[in-house]
Amino acid sequence: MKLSAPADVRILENGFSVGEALAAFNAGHPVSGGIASFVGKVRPDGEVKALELTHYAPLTLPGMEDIAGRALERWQLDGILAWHRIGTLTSGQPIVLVAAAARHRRAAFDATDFVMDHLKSAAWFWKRERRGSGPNGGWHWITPHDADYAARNRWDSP
Amino acid sequence: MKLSAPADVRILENGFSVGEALAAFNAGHPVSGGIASFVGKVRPDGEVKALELTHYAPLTLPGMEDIAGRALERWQLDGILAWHRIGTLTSGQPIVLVAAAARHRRAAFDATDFVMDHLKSAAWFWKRERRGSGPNGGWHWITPHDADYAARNRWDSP
Amino acid sequence: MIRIVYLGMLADLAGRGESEFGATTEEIDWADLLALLESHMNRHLADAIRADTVKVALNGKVLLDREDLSAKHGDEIALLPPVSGG
Amino acid sequence: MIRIVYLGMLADLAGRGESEFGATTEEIDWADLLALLESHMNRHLADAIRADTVKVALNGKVLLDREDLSAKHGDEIALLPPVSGG
Repeated sequence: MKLSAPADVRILENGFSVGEALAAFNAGHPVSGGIASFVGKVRPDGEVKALELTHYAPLTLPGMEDIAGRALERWQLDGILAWHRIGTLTSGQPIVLVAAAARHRRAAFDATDFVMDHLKSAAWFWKRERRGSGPNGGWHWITPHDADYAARNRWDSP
Repeated sequence: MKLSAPADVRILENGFSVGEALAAFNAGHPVSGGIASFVGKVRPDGEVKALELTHYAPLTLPGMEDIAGRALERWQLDGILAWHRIGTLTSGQPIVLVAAAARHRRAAFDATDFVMDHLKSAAWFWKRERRGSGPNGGWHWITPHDADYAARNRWDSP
Repeated sequence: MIRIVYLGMLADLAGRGESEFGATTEEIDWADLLALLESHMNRHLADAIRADTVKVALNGKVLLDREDLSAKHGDEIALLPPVSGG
Repeated sequence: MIRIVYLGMLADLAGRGESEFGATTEEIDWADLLALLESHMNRHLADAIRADTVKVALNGKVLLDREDLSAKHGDEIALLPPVSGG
């Protein structure tokens, strides 16, 4: 698998292999002392049958690239990866994968954390979940919690 | 690859595949909302020809298990992985791999960070590097920096 | 024609992902847009869009202040409720 | 016999990874150990071991206070300088 450098940013319409992506990122950064990563998956929930993610093409990929670019500016990174699913997902499937390679561990950790916080509440995705089944079933929109906004805002403090 | 649950702690005498390990950890935790990971590798350095890690068998694995156990007590985790190499390593090879699976992202991140901080300066490993070559070459012992101790100590604050 | 794209829950309220309107005047501003949606779509949609949390993009650029909207024939307006990714 | 294991840089100073000594008395304490190393090994090693940062394990248990050391025939003492993993 060939990744773009220094940032590999993707919106994916289909499922992907976390192991394969991380193996490629790891192999692509042999000189980096540390690689941090995070994968977010659909949690199983008796009530929730599916999760649907939509985006707005003219904004979403440029917005993700901007987030990755800000991470590259803010920390000394060898590379960063930010992948996000769209479409309909079911329990256990990966929604988001972020990885950062750096000389120093703290930079790799913080950059991953930063990108996740921004994808969560400052990237152009909309998420809804299908709860229940049959005539009682329905779609419910998910909005970030206050804690998600707070998590993002902590990066703005000096 | 079969991993132990909830903690898979290993001291490895030979190289290992980061991608394969993370793929197995990911597959082993389908119900976890988030998986954070960190891999530390030997950084290439013109001067450094090799890195050697030694341990003391009666203490090292029990010590790593204790660190993993403290992480499991401190955060709500579905599982944790902590692998550490011993022996002689060369540039680009993985030294350490830590991963944590949790319902919530913050717990996965913090547990990974915690375990790394403790492996760095509170686990029974000794590291030296071979610098230079020929008659001018020699082994040099590496000790943690003050920053490494400070990083570990922040987990003790209330 | 001006294309209006409804994202997230706004698409539910609109009952569709996008609409096209012939611009009745040279340009339409924010007040014109709300009036247009209220008359041609529905009040629930127009009310939801009034919420401060809804942002507006014109031709793929988010407006710093949506009240500065000025759209003409051929433009695309996107109505963006609070996001949630990750 | 008492086995003494030298870890990290202490193995360099000792010129080996471990030594075995016949216990001259019933038990040996911390002062006995230092004297033993100074007479049978070398002063550099004994000095290095005096550093506060060197910890001591007896039969695989790290002593909270190394001055509490009390080792007898069949025991294993490990001398542990500051660690560095990761």
